Amino acid sequence: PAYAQSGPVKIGVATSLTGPYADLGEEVKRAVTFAAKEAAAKGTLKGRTVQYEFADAETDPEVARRASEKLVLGGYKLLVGLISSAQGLAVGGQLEKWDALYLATINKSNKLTADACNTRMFRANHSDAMDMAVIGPWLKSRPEKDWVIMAADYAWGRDSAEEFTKAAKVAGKNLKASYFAPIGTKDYAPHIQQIKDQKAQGMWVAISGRDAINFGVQADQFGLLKTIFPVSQSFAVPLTIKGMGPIAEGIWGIINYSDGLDTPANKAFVAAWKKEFNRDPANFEAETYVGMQLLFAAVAKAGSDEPEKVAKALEGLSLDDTIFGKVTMRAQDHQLIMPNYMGKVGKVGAELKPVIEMAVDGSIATPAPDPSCKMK
Amino acid sequence: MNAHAPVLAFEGVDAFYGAAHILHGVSFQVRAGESVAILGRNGVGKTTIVNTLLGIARHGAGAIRFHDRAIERPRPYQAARAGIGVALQGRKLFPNLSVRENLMLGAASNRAGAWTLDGVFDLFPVLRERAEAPGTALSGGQQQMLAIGRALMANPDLLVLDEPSEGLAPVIVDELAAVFGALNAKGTALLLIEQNLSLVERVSRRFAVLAKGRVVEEGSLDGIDRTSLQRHIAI
Amino acid sequence: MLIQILNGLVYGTFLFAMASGLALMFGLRRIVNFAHGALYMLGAYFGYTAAKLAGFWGGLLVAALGLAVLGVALDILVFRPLRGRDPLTTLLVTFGLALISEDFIQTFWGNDTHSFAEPALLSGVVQLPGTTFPIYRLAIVAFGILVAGGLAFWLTRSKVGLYVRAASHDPVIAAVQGVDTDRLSALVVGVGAALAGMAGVVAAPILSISPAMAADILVDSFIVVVIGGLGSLGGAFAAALILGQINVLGVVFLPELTALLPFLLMMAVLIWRPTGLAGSRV
Amino acid sequence: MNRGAFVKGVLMALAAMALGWVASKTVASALVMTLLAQSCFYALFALGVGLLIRQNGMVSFGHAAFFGLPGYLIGIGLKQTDIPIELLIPLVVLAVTTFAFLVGLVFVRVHGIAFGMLTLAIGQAVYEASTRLRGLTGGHDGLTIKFPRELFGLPLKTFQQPHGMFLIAWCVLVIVVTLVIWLAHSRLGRLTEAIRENEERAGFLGYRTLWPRAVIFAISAATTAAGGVLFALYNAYISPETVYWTSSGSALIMAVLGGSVAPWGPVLGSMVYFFLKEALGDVTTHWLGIIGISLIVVTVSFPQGLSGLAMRLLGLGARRRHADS
Amino acid sequence: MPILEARAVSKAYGGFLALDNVNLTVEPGEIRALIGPNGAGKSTLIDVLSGRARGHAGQVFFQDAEITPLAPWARRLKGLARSFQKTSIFPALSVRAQLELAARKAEAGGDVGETLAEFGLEGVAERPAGAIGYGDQRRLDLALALTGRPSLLLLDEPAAGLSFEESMKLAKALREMANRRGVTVLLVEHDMEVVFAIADTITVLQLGKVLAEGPPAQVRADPRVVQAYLGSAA
Ligand SMILES: Nc1ncnc2c1ncn2[C@@H]1O[C@H](COP(=O)(O)OP(=O)(O)OP(=O)(O)O)[C@@H](O)[C@H]1O
Ligand SMILES: Nc1ncnc2c1ncn2[C@@H]1O[C@H](COP(=O)(O)OP(=O)(O)OP(=O)(O)O)[C@@H](O)[C@H]1O
Ligand SMILES: [Mg+2]
Ligand SMILES: [Mg+2]
Repeated sequence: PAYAQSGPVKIGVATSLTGPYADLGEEVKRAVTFAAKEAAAKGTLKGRTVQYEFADAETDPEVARRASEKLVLGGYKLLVGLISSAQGLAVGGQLEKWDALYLATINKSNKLTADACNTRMFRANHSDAMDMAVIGPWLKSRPEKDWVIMAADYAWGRDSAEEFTKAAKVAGKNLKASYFAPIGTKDYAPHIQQIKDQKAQGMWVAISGRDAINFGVQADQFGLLKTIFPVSQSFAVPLTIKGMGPIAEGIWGIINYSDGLDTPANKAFVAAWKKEFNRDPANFEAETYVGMQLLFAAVAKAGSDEPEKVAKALEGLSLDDTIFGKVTMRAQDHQLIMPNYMGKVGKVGAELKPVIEMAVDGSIATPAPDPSCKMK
Repeated sequence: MNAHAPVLAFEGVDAFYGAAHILHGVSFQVRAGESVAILGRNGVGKTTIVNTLLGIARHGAGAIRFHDRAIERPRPYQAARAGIGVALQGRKLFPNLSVRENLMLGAASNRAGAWTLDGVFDLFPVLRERAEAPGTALSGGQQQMLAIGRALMANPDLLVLDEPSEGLAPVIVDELAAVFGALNAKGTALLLIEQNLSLVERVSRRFAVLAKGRVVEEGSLDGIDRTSLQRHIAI
Repeated sequence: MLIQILNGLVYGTFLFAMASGLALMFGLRRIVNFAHGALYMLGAYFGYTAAKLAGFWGGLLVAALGLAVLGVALDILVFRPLRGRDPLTTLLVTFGLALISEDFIQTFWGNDTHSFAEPALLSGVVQLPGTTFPIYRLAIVAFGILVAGGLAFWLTRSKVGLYVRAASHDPVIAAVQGVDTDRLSALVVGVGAALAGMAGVVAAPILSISPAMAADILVDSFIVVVIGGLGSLGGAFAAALILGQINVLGVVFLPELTALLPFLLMMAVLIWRPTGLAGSRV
Repeated sequence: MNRGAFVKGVLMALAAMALGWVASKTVASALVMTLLAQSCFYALFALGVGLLIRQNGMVSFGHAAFFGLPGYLIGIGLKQTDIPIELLIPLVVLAVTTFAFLVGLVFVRVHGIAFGMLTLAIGQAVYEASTRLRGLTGGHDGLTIKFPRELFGLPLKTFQQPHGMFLIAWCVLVIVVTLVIWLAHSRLGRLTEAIRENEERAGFLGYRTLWPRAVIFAISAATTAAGGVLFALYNAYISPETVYWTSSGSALIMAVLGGSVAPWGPVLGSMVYFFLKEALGDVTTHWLGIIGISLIVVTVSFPQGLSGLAMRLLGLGARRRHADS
Repeated sequence: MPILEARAVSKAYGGFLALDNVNLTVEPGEIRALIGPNGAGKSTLIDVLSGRARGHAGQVFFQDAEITPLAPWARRLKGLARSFQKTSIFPALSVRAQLELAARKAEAGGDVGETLAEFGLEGVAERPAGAIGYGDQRRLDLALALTGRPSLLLLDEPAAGLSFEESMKLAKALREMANRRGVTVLLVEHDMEVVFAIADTITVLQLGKVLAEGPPAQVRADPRVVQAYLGSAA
């Protein structure tokens, strides 16, 4: 276009540099720097360089809002990196006022692409609804009859439990009981004891982060993991697997990404990543990386880094050969259509990793847009 | 023990609370087996003498000698271990300790001697009766007995008593006079700060009058009558 | 249900082990130690690193010794100079120390969550009527009771205990009686810190370790100590056991309220007895 | 307080407001303005906490409840009722104040750290409610407050742009600080100070000791709630983290940093803390440790807090007259 | 008609009966001394009369109205004030500020400057009360009770810790108040010089019971009182 800009494309990375989510913040940092470097090398941005600035969003939505505002006022109007969905939502409401854009790569709450959706907010990672979409087909194939649910007692845990309950009904399973434990629960013994008493064969676990590790370790000490078949939403992800150690082996779960994905793009990505960081990419790293690719592609397509134009360009944007294969940013609700997976923790070489056992195509894995999303 | 060696000597001592200069060149001596009374109106600095000795008030110029050794930077527990037993003004008991424990604490300086728990209980039988009660569930006078008893438990060479008769029934004051006399006789030095002159007369032989932080009068109590003593103090 | 009562006992004794150091320090120094969680965390990390070389028991020993040294230093360098200052000052200073140690941990051990295996000797389960129970949890009960018994014996039967209680009320007057309160408080803060550190290691096989663990236990420790009556170890023990049972009962019967139950119990106790269960004497 | 002092106070307040107006006109940077505006919210928050410390000698670990409740109540009120916002805001502040007063009547019987824990319990109860009543509060996702386009005759934008909000928040802050100073010199102020020192004796002098303390608790909650209202207006969003205990903790730090020598101490403390943290967050991820060190250095070297230091530097020496006799 | 009356008052601490069915009647304008061995229950009686002690049996009347259920502040507003054996002041407030506070609730206003002068506290008026000497604190305690001339004063060992001269000054001041303003005084005191100098009537308590009551000369001569309490001070 005539007024094609020059100068660097400015990306504001508001993420958790300190506090309990700082490990995820590290992942964001790695993914953003990696993607930027790659884009520069490949010339994705047609000669423009990428400049990114970090700001600490801690764990608090209010701090996230403040950090993002600061980035925006400093000219970094393309935002990425927030960890909790609440942070994403807090920032989402301000985007228009700030004339900024936010691309979520970690926030999973359906709300972002449902009633809170807006023209300036996009999601390039798997939403909770996408995770749950995998469960139904998979559950039918399982022999276990009696199930229990163990979930974290907050929005995500409750939603996950609800979805699982529905899926179990459809699959003709018998759900014996649901247990909820507050975030930060230290002693899961009373829950574990109750689960044992139910004598179910399968257990749906919707606990994340440190709580997941504690629950896993304690359940193992009580011998629970030997007598029940545990499946999880984000209970067995690389971070928690590392924390739990050998007991994680054999736990089933939804897998948003695995470094074993059999696409050419992924093989190249994993190799380059290992070379750069001397470790395997984790799920949020991969998703953030894809998100950054999309963002850069949109800037290139718009020929501008003005948020409004980039947002327009993002709508309906498809990338053909990402590590997930073909992905498309759905215009109706700004959710990226991508495949999702199911599998279990297994040994790959000497290492424990989620290993994909079942892949669900993006068309099935990405449920239809939520009717409550009205773009404005 | 040499009856004439001073157990405690203040030599031109200045003392402060923060920046407030309270004692100005205070000097006096207490010998073994002797009781010296410090007299004076309220607020002249009597208690400050005790606090300086213990290191609670800041010690400026001058020297404090105990058993002929200068105490440079007095620390409360060192004073106690060196043989100074104190019954503080206002009693300062431990409400969270029983009467018995309050007394046992008095023995924390680990000095052997004649005073034991039983000895104190014999002196103040009411304390034995209420031995397991918290230290402050006692009447005011009983608390005073406990404070004195606690100071005795240290088996001190020098017993410092800051207004020990405060709040005590006259009969008990009579008993105290006898006890202090007996202590003196056994060689314990006594520094007695008192408003109750009848007790002073019965216990001490020498006195020093303090006014505005200075010793303004010193002398023997022999042959001084009550009114002239009162006049000395009132200056 | 009996098993659940046992679970409550495990949690209760664990709470006590965690909070005992706090009660002890408050008892002697009247210090509201916001760095208590940090001591617990440092103990866990020291232990974690040492355990890689010397096993669980080595880790426990290193944590105890390391924290004891740290505690003594804390007393000499921080608490002693602040003696006589507004309690809010110490509160803030200890809070500052907590922030610093969190940063320290993040810098040297990173943000990851680690787990810490129980010693082989105590791993596995015992068969109880109708179910199995992890041996390690019984060991926690033993540890909690050992700490409680040891402290009770120390504080009520030994002279040091008497001195501690006296100095807790008024250090200057205690010193006048011949108690070297400086050494005493260094000792007590050292012991308190060592207990916190050991608790960190003992808890680690159940609660993974991470830089957030300090904040996690801080509030719980304060609840235990406040319900018990500040500075009272007996009260803290009773409070911890009650909280342990309440936790189990809550999970089983009132799952909606489990997170609030400790607070509700605390409110009830404090409104009934403003100084806590054993508080009348302080 | 005599008339001269009263007039002087009013004049100083007016001057301070004028200063704020000039600042909002001359400082172009939106970044500076937004930070200033936000620091005003926290200044009000900390002012409430500091007031409680100064007058009642009570340390609250749960004031975040009073900071966050207004946002929730306004958000819910706007969604569920037709009460106009101009009425809703005062109603909400009144509700929070009344709630604090009633709670205070029970809580102020408890002293020291135990009182702090009771307030913590209230704070956590509000936190739990905000996460559990998802229908009303949005749970962990937070609540977006849908303000009408116009409030108090001003466009909503005025409240949500840095420059506009700064001026509003600054004026509110100045007014509240003036009131707090006036309170400290009022009868109630002097009485509660005495009760703080020796509650029993105050009773024997003929004073009831319970309700004055509860009134102070309520006033302190109202002060904090004023900050909460501004916070809600500016952000149009509130989440449970705002009422979490760590938020109370930060306010307490601000209040103590500022010191209680002067009633306005917490304002200074919060501004310094807020800007220090902002500045550090930019240069290092070690801000935690640096804040910790600064906290220690300041509290240890300035026993009377930053306000004590400021008064010393300004030669105001409030407590000097005690020292020289 | 008595200004103060205690009817069959008993008070127990745990299992220990500190007051055992005590009856006491005080006439307006008199100075009544309450003496007795340590632990006899004198302070406890003052506590019951002033409303500090709770959970006792019996009734207390003041100016013909029953005040048993009233809290201390309500009694003070009726004109019943007290001082404390263990000084009870406001350590961080200046001496002047706390006297002002006392004056504000006092029925007769009470001029703070006058009070300061009367109790020799001018020199320390601006200092926080925690940093003045013990004797000053005792006088401040007394001044807090006396501010505004309440109609009944309950004084728990007001002369304790005062020098002889000060004690006598205090005795004189009390006598004057009783004579000129009709203030009634009930005082507990171990300083017999003060007691015998000013008391109109003396009540002797022992082990929570009234042992003797009467004019000073009579009490002084009572062999039971001498044996239990007075000793050489008789
Ligand atoms: N809080 C308490 N708990 C238990 N016992 C108490 C308490 N207060 C006082 N007592 C006991 O009650 C009795 C009466 O005490 P009280 O203080 O009334 O005596 P008193 O006559 O004032 O004595 P004194 O002249 O020594 O002050 C004493 O034996 C005392 O030990
Ligand atoms: N902690 C303190 N800080 C500052 N000044 C003090 C302090 N304690 C006492 N003073 C002052 O020091 C002076 C001497 O006090 P001190 O207590 O030594 O007097 P005293 O002779 O013992 O009087 P009393 O007979 O009343 O006990 C007094 O003027 C008093 O106001
Ligand atoms: Mg004195
Ligand atoms: Mg008495």
